[in-house]
Amino acid sequence: MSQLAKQPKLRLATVWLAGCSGCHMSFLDLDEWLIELAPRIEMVFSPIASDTKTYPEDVDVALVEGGVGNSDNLALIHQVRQRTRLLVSFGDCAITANVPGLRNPLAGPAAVLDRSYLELADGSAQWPHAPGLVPELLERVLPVHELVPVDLFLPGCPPPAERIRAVLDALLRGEQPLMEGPEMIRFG
Amino acid sequence: MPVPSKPESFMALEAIFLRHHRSPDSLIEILHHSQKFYSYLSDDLLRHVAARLQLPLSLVKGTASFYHLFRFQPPARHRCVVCTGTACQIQGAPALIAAMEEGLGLKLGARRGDGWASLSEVRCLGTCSDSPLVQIDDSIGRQQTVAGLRRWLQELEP
Amino acid sequence: MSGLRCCASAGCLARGSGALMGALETAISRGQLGDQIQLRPVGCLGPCSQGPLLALDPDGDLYAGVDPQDAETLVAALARRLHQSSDQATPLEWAPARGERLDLRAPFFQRQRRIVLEHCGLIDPTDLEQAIAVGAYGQLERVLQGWSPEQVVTELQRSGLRGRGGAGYPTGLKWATVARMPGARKVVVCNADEGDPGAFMDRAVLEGDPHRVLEGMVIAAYAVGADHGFIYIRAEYELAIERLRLAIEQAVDRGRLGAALFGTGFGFTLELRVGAGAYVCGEETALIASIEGKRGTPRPRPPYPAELGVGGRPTLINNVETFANVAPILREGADWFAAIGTAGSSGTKVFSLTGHVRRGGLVEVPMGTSLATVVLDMGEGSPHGSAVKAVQTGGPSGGCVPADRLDTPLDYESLQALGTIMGSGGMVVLDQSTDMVALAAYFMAFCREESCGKCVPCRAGTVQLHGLLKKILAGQASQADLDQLETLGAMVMDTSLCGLGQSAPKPMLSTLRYFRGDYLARLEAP
Amino acid sequence: MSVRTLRIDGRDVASADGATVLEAARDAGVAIPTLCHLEGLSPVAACRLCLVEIEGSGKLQPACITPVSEGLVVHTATPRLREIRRTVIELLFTEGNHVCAVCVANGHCELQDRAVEVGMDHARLPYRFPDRPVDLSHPRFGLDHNRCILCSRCVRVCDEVEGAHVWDVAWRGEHCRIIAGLDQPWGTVDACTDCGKCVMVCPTGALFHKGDSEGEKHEDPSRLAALQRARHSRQEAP
Repeated sequence: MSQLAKQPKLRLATVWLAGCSGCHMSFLDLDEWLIELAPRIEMVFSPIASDTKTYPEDVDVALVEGGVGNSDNLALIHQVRQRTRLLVSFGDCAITANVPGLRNPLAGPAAVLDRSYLELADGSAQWPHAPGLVPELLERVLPVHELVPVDLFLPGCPPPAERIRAVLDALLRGEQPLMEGPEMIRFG
Repeated sequence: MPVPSKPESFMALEAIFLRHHRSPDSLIEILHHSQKFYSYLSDDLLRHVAARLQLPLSLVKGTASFYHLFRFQPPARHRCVVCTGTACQIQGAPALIAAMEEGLGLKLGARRGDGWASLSEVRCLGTCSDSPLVQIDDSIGRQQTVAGLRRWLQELEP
Repeated sequence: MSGLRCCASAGCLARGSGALMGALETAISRGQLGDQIQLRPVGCLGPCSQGPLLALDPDGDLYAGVDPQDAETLVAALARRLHQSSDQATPLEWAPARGERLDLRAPFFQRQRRIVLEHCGLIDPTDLEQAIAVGAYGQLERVLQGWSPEQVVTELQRSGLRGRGGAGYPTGLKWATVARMPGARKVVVCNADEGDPGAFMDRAVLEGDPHRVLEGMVIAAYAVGADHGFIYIRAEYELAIERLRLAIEQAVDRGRLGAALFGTGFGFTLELRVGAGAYVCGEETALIASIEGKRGTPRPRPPYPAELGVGGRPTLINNVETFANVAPILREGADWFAAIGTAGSSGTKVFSLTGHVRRGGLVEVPMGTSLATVVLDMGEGSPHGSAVKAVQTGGPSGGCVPADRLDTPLDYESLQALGTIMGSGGMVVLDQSTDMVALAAYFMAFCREESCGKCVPCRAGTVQLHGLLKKILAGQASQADLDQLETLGAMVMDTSLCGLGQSAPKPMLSTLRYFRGDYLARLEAP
Repeated sequence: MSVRTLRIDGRDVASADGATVLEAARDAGVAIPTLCHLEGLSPVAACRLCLVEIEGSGKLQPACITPVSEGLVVHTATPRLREIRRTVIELLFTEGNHVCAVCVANGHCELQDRAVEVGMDHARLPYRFPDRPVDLSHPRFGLDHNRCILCSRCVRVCDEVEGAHVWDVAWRGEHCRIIAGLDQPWGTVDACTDCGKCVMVCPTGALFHKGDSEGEKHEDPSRLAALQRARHSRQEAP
């Protein structure tokens, strides 16, 4: 085995910002390879594989799904950046704002909130308002790299499981994944 | 559905069409006259011009909309313009724009819904020695101060 | 006999020269002095920042800022002198209550050499007879009656005249190229779409001496074998348009335009085309499209207008000032012209001197005159005790010359070496109060707005560049943003389809070159 | 027809006089990316993707309109050109709202393909998120301005091939927009023959068949050239 085997396990995190969780589902589509992966990593933070609520220190690799759409996302992404060696923008929402970003041309969150909570409400139409509990929407949903430096971009909506595997494989070998060609960088 | 053009209502243009032999290359000249006679380029007017010059509608609108000076809605009663030529820009145009926006309650490039006033910029009136310049309707304000502009705007007829 | 010449160009009219002329006229007719005092509206007299300007003949004095209320006393003083003495050289005993008599020994006047503007300010631009009296159409007549077209082209080539619209392409070479093209139906176009903000040289020439430009065009048509022409002028120049229309009518009536000129077989017709607010139409191929009644979008060159121009015909396009140089070159000879200015840039150049300068206006100086001479001596530097920080030339396609480089001579190559261009002649003086980053953002906003939208780098690139500049202005940019600004700027220059996009980043890159500190000071702390 | 010999990326290429550098390169198997270009339509050289370096020329030249000439030495894929192409694609992606995941053309989009070719794994420039409309007034087709890259193929095919000139480009600069008729709903334009050629030549999902869902637009713009050839040969036949 490679150097990594001698070293402590790779401390991996997956982060879910403004996205549909489809990228995480695609991660789960790795099926039996996940079993191969398990002994080689330590999953230190993840909405699907960890109960930890606080993003830990000293993370090797973070797969960040989703754009930055609300105040919680914003706080978390800065924390992730500070505490992570290799930050991967994981999927189109993290890289382009993608579907969550469809609200961006509407100039502010009011139009979205009106539509969702007032116009389409079945009853008791009102904006959600619970400071400290319900995070405030930002003016725009932004790609991660417009806010913090990103080390690797893993496009796709969602990125196919094979693409995710190719990236993780390379990272586990201590190599820089080769991000080129339709198999690796096609959006959508 | 397209409204049939009403040639009788655009008779003033006939002499202009004739002078230019209804040639397609006279389109911009024709549009100038159209706007002069009828104050703006309505869809009916553009349809009429297209028919008389035998040009596609999209070409006529595409051409007209390329040029800043053509209007597609009636001009506002008070047309407020700030010159943003270089000489004006470095000698106070930004402050004049701010004063205009505040005094008129309009953003640059906007026209009030009721047609009372519009606010726009022009890239150099060519009399830079008097910068900064503003123009309200047919009057030019030379070496315009913000205070003077505020007074001027207050005096505009409602 | 006394003469009063009152500037009737747009600048002085805006400063009340119309009222002044009215008051003078009233005073003259009340005194029944109409046959002794000749009052003429004339073109630009120079120091526009002091208008309205009034010149007195035969004294040659120039008065600035004269109030209409002074008309009575002026006319009375003239009448007194006319009665008292037959010697009109006696100094006039009069001083305006407001305004002043300008000292013509000042560098502003002394350092000028007026060739293009030689008759501007002397003649009534609405009176063809006055133009003819000072020689208008004389060179056309001489050429038509004794010169071959080749001789005219050769003379122009020998003169070393270069295009005054900005790029400085050799005029004679351009004429020779069009002359060589096959076909009898060629076109001559005068580009009067003076779009650079802060530039008004062409406006002044057209308002002050329109026949000079027409004569240049007809001579060019004869030289290249054209039978039809267009003057494309920006719509904002209402007075110039009015004067040109009148001048064309007069020239047709007097047989200076039309068929069989001066009894020869050569004829030339001319149409005026008024733009509709599009800076990009100053670009030759866009200008052609606009003359043809289309969207003013440029197309790739080649083919050049000389091969494929208006209506598919070989077309010669020159700027107003270029055409205005033609008659004097033929009158005085190519050698005379080539001896003025520098070896590579012959003749004179008209500049509109504006911005933070004490004495602004229209100046014509020999090529090679230093910027310092124009800005510091003639313009007398910046007012209010401030010092000159830089001089902007070439408008949105040009750049800045910093104060420590003002010894640079005004010629095409020297300015290019500094990262700017001669341009059409706009010269905006910037004092220490000027924020160079804001100025760069201003020019980028201009290009963003004036981009025709056809090619991607200019349409979308100027928007991104403007966004980056705004980010820097807001103090939110990092060193990475500054790097991106420079990389993207270079890309837009390299890849845009026409001159607008290819030069749009120039003002910004120029300020980065000389005032990088202004940018760095605004970056976020890393 | 005489033949011209030129060098493209170090290979000697023979090409018919009058051909463009783009044609010569493609015949020789050298791929130069394009977007606004389409065989069968007049070239406009607007997207700038096909810019190439020509030795002895200080300026980059668009391959789609540069004619071949004897001894021409062309470089089509230098690092400088690669960087330019990626930036052009990034400018296009950030200028509109290109959401591949929900686009009818996903998987069959020339813009998406070019993005892969130029190696765009993310846009280094900020997205602008413009507010652009969608026109669904035509009974059979739709126009989503969010996905339009202003290549003007639709304008040209409608004018040059169909002869209807329903489309044109209006306004200017960043405000440029494809318009139908007098900037009216497409479905209300009498001149439209419903032929669908504009949909066929559109390189993205901007023009589409109504009812097509994500990834269901499978047009083949190169059919236009075949159509042109077929018409041409019929006209020439006795």
